[in-house]
Amino acid sequence: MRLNKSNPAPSLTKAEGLRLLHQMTLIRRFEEKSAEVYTETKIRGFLHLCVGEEAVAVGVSQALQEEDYVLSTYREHGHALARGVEPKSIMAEMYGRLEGCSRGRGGSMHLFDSSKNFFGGNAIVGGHLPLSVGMALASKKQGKKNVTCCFFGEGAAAEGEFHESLNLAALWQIPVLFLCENNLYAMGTALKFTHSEQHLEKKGPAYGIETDVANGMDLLDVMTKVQKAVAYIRETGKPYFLVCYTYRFRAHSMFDAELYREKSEVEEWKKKDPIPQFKAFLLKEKLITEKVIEAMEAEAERQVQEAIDFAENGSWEKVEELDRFVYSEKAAI
Amino acid sequence: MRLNKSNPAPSLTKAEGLRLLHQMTLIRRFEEKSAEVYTETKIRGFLHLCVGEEAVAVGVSQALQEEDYVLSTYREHGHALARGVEPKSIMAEMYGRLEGCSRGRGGSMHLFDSSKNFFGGNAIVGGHLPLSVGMALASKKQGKKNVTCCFFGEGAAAEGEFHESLNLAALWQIPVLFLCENNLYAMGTALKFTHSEQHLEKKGPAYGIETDVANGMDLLDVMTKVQKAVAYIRETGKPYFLVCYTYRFRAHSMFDAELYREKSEVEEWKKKDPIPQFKAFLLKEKLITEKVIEAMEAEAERQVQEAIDFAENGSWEKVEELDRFVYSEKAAI
Amino acid sequence: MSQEIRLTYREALKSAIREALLKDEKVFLMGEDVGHYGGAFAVSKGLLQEFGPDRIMDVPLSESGFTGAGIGAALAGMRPIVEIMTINFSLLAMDQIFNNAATLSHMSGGQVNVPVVIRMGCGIGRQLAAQHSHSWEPFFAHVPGLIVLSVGTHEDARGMLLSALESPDPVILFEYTSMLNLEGSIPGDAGKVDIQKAKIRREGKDLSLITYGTGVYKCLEAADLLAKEGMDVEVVDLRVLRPLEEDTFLQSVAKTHRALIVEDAWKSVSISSEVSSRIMEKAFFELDLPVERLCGVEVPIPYPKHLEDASVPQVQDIVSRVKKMLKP
Amino acid sequence: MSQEIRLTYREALKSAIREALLKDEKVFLMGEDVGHYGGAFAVSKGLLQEFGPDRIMDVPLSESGFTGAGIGAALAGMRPIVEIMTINFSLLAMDQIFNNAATLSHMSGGQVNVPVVIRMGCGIGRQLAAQHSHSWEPFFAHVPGLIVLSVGTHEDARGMLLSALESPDPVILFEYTSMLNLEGSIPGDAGKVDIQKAKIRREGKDLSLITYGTGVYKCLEAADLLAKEGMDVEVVDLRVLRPLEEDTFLQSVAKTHRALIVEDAWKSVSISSEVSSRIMEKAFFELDLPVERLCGVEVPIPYPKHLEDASVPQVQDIVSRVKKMLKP
Ligand SMILES: Cc1ncc(C[n+]2csc(CCOP(=O)(O)OP(=O)(O)O)c2C)c(N)n1
Ligand SMILES: Cc1ncc(C[n+]2csc(CCOP(=O)(O)OP(=O)(O)O)c2C)c(N)n1
Ligand SMILES: [Mg+2]
Ligand SMILES: [Mg+2]
Repeated sequence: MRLNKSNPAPSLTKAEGLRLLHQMTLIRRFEEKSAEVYTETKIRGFLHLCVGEEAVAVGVSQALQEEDYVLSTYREHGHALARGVEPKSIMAEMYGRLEGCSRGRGGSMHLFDSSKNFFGGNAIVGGHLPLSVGMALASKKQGKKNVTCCFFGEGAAAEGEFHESLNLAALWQIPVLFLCENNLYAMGTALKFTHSEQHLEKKGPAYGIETDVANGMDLLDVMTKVQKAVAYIRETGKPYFLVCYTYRFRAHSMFDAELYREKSEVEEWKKKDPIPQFKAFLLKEKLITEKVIEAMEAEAERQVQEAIDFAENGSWEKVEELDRFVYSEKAAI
Repeated sequence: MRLNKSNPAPSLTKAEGLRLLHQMTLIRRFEEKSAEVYTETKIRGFLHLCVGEEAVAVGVSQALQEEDYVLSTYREHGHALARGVEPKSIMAEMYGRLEGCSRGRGGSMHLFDSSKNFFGGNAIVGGHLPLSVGMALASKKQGKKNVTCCFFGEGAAAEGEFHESLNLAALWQIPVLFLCENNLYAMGTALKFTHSEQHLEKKGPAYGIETDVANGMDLLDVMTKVQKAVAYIRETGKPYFLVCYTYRFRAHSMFDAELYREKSEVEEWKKKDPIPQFKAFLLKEKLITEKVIEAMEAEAERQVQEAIDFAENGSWEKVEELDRFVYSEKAAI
Repeated sequence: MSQEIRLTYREALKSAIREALLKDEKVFLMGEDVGHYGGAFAVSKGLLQEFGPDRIMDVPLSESGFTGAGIGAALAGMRPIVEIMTINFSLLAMDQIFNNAATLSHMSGGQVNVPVVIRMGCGIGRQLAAQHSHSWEPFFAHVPGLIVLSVGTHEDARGMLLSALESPDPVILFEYTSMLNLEGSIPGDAGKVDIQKAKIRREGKDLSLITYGTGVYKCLEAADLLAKEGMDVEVVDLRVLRPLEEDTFLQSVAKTHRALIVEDAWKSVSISSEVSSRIMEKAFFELDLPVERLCGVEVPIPYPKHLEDASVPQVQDIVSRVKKMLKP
Repeated sequence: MSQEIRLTYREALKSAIREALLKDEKVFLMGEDVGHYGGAFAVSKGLLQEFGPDRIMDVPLSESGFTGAGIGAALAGMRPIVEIMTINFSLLAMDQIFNNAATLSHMSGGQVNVPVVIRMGCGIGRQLAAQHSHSWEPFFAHVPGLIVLSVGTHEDARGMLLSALESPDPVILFEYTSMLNLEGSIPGDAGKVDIQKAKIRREGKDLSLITYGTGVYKCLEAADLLAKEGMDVEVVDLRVLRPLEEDTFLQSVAKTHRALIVEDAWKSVSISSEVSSRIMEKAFFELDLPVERLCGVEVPIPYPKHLEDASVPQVQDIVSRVKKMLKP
């Protein structure tokens, strides 16, 4: 993918366009399937879906490289998939199987894959922001050139950890991307009840942090803004705050009656669904054909089914192993 | 005291000028004496003096009324004295005597006087900010018209509680004055190591909070700015953030070798000492005479000595009473 | 005594909140999602509509801030009920609860008091994994200045909040989310309960099962099973974890001469450690057997059902352990 | 074994930090006022000048933020020593320590580990009043995933940090500020110590004094006084509060048949509760007397010296209690 200088939107090849659409589609199908098997009680606990927010996960990931670190929340299937964590190992994790990426011990909220530098799956709102600061600090100390990308919601930005983390990152001048997915709700609490200043992008400058806003329903806009952000971080070694405006189409979790918003509001946002939007763009630009789309969708479907089969056939950790990993099995260092 | 509309500086009567100078002088003498008796081990534990910062304590208090609430830090002798807490009862508290304002149980860091609506003396940095928000919230709910004034240092503004408290206060539109005494150091950590954005006044707007700055070494400027702030709060019921730039002339506490700043820096700031400055102003404006000053200083001296005598002759809580007040002795409500 | 009514634990909790709001206009409920969402666990569903946003306050994610605000409002004469969505998030508010709520009265020489009630959803068993399955009751039980209550029955779900709201001191109220849908019977006119004493939930003579929270119904169930096999165990519900009331369990042990303490929390430095050491100190010569403890396995709770189940005492574990103790 | 040297507890702590910094460039120290101020208690004085600001990092007041950053840096391969100025402020970092440091290894199925060392100044006795005199060791000792060490002697002040830095898991290190100026003797080549076992600090046959932290020297002093009166007590320094090593104290009790546990922390739900209940469970039939506990009075610590002294066990209190136990 190249950034077209005169036009801020990235210009895509056919292969890139397909890959991006495929990623978003895979996430969507993967999550819809998860919800389905949840109702069959194959997945339990909390399940938070990002349906509607796929453009952020996919858009951000394009600018990241293998050695970059990624940390996320409990709503992280999309981030993990876009990061390249295997659908099979994620689904097995949600099934609680030994073959899951966290050996089944974490479940939906705690996807970890250190081979992909994907560090959770963190379920205390705001709790991973300080971790991301520490990881970026380590990179600086080690002379590594990688970026740490920390996803969190607009609700998390009200926690004290947001304030402390942004301040530390700016003081220490470390390469971290604070990626706020502003989907307008923290569970059932609307942005206006969460933040006295609803333009979250006004918060970055209060720490002297470079800040920008992206339309999280528009893959190309996310890609452009993240590209810019990551380029800035790599060049200066300094933090960056990027707010992506987005929306979740589904409930907060599987326990949510959605009393706090109007159906019509959801319907309005669905019109901005990033997947059909991007599909239309590719078709218009003749970067894709209906036939290719069909094949890609079938492939996504197949991958999801493969993940389900893998999870279904997974094994259980032995009860005798219950207390493993309380302390590390790595040798003393 | 009247606010002169065309000129932002308040115009003072002789009596007012004397009273203000007396308050600052009393605080100064009281603290110097405290340090003295501390070296005689009559006072123990931590002792944090505000020498150099008197104009803030005195200036702020002028705008407050009896029914307003005041909360402060461990560096609160000045705030307590300016609030009208008896010098005797403060000194006795620091001596640990039963006659102290907190029955001797709190010591220097925990001066409480509910008859003056003075709610500590709080020693966890930033920990009283949420309390102040709650007190102001109560006032709003009760339809009271009082203001809650919360003093804290610039170091405290780095804590998550600062962020959460300002956000809550702005969301709830409650009458609280966040009064930041920016004395450039948090213990031995200079402002530049504490805040990535050293202009703390840039933080208020990030919460949509009305914000201003005062010269904390200039009593008249503090009075003007606080007057304005409190008028705004009383009128709108909304919070306000006021940063007073000031300096402590003495060590952070009695355990501080002051390795972190140059003597010359301290000397520079001493030239801005608010007490001689205000004295000179009063003399220049012919609002006071040397003779009146002399008498006032003698009176301050006498008050301090009276406080010492009172404390020296105070009594000790009986050891058998050790576990009183763990639970309230007030009847169930 | 009026007729028994049947209701869920959730309904009992909710009816108490509602009654408190109706009775005293100084009472208000604040917490994340207590309003528009209807409460994370639907305990406060409908209350926003009934009482309006000044009495049912949704707050931003800022546990330290809003818990501290609740404490401050209590200082200034209000009667706040603060809901911390679950005990897992209470760590973020620990400083406010321990350094402020618990100390202000003492530190001020008795000038101020802090009549705040802080409710938290507790317990494990819903496959929420390590960060959402903590049982941190022991922390709160350690700290003087707090009154710490554990809601183990429908009776207490109905009554403890009402009693807590009469205390001049800060009360921590543990509610157990796994019990919310559980039906139970209480008298139709049930109301306030004694919040100073433990309670014998079942009389027995062979052994004392001492527990609290979700342990209560588990122990009662175990006791029923044991009864069928001729073992007659007594079930003591501690209820008040601080100040821990010891007379009730000491008397029980003096009668049965054997005790097993059952708790979901991790074993080390727990409520059961305290109960065991009190028995050591004050009923040692009554004991026919050493006191035993059946607690949570010391592991961050894993997600899969079979491992989660293995992490905390189940009814069958209680039965087996009691049998082993009674028939060595 | 090399010659003994005399040094203060502070010097011992400092020399360990210095050695660690010299030995491993992944090690760095971060905390409030560790640099320019010279350390709140002068433990790190001069280190900024020697090692520079990248190794000795002053941080803003933001306990949750910088402790979490230390955990994150450990995740990413560094070897941070985080200093939380005093244990009183650790409540603000509890979420990071308990929900992150202690759970990440388990939650990720063993993929990551958190080699961070978190040091805190602890203890009471300097008239700092309620908010600055907490003894919250019991909280940390409750939480699996952590290694929790209490520095009760000069030997451990020198060695525990060095050993902690070899652990792949998060270590909490409690240092006692009232002991900083205390002189003691250690071998000139003293270094790492065993951080898995408790230690008998004095042999005796009549009674076991089990303690940790500031209790160690207090108990040794009491033992000396008791020896003069013909009572021969053994002093067990627990040292490792989690995972609590029990063999040492169980063996001691098996020898002396009597135990008194001494602790500054409040009594309920404390380390001594745990020790007492372990003895109940595993050495009951060895006991000639019920185990007793001498702990902090359950009160937010008051400022005046006479009340503060009355709040925690003093040497004389230990002596009297032992006498009462031995000569009933
Ligand atoms: C500290 C903490 N408080 C409360 C919760 C319960 N909770 C889980 S998700 C959530 C809302 C978070 O909203 P936001 O940060 O906007 O992320 P989103 O879910 O919208 O992606 C809440 C309140 C939690 N997990 N952690
Ligand atoms: C939460 C917390 N962390 C650390 C401390 C130790 N400490 C006491 S005062 C202080 C500096 C505070 O600086 P600032 O807020 O600027 O107030 P100042 O002392 O300058 O008036 C520190 C670090 C504390 N009391 N509370
Ligand atoms: Mg959101
Ligand atoms: Mg300061």
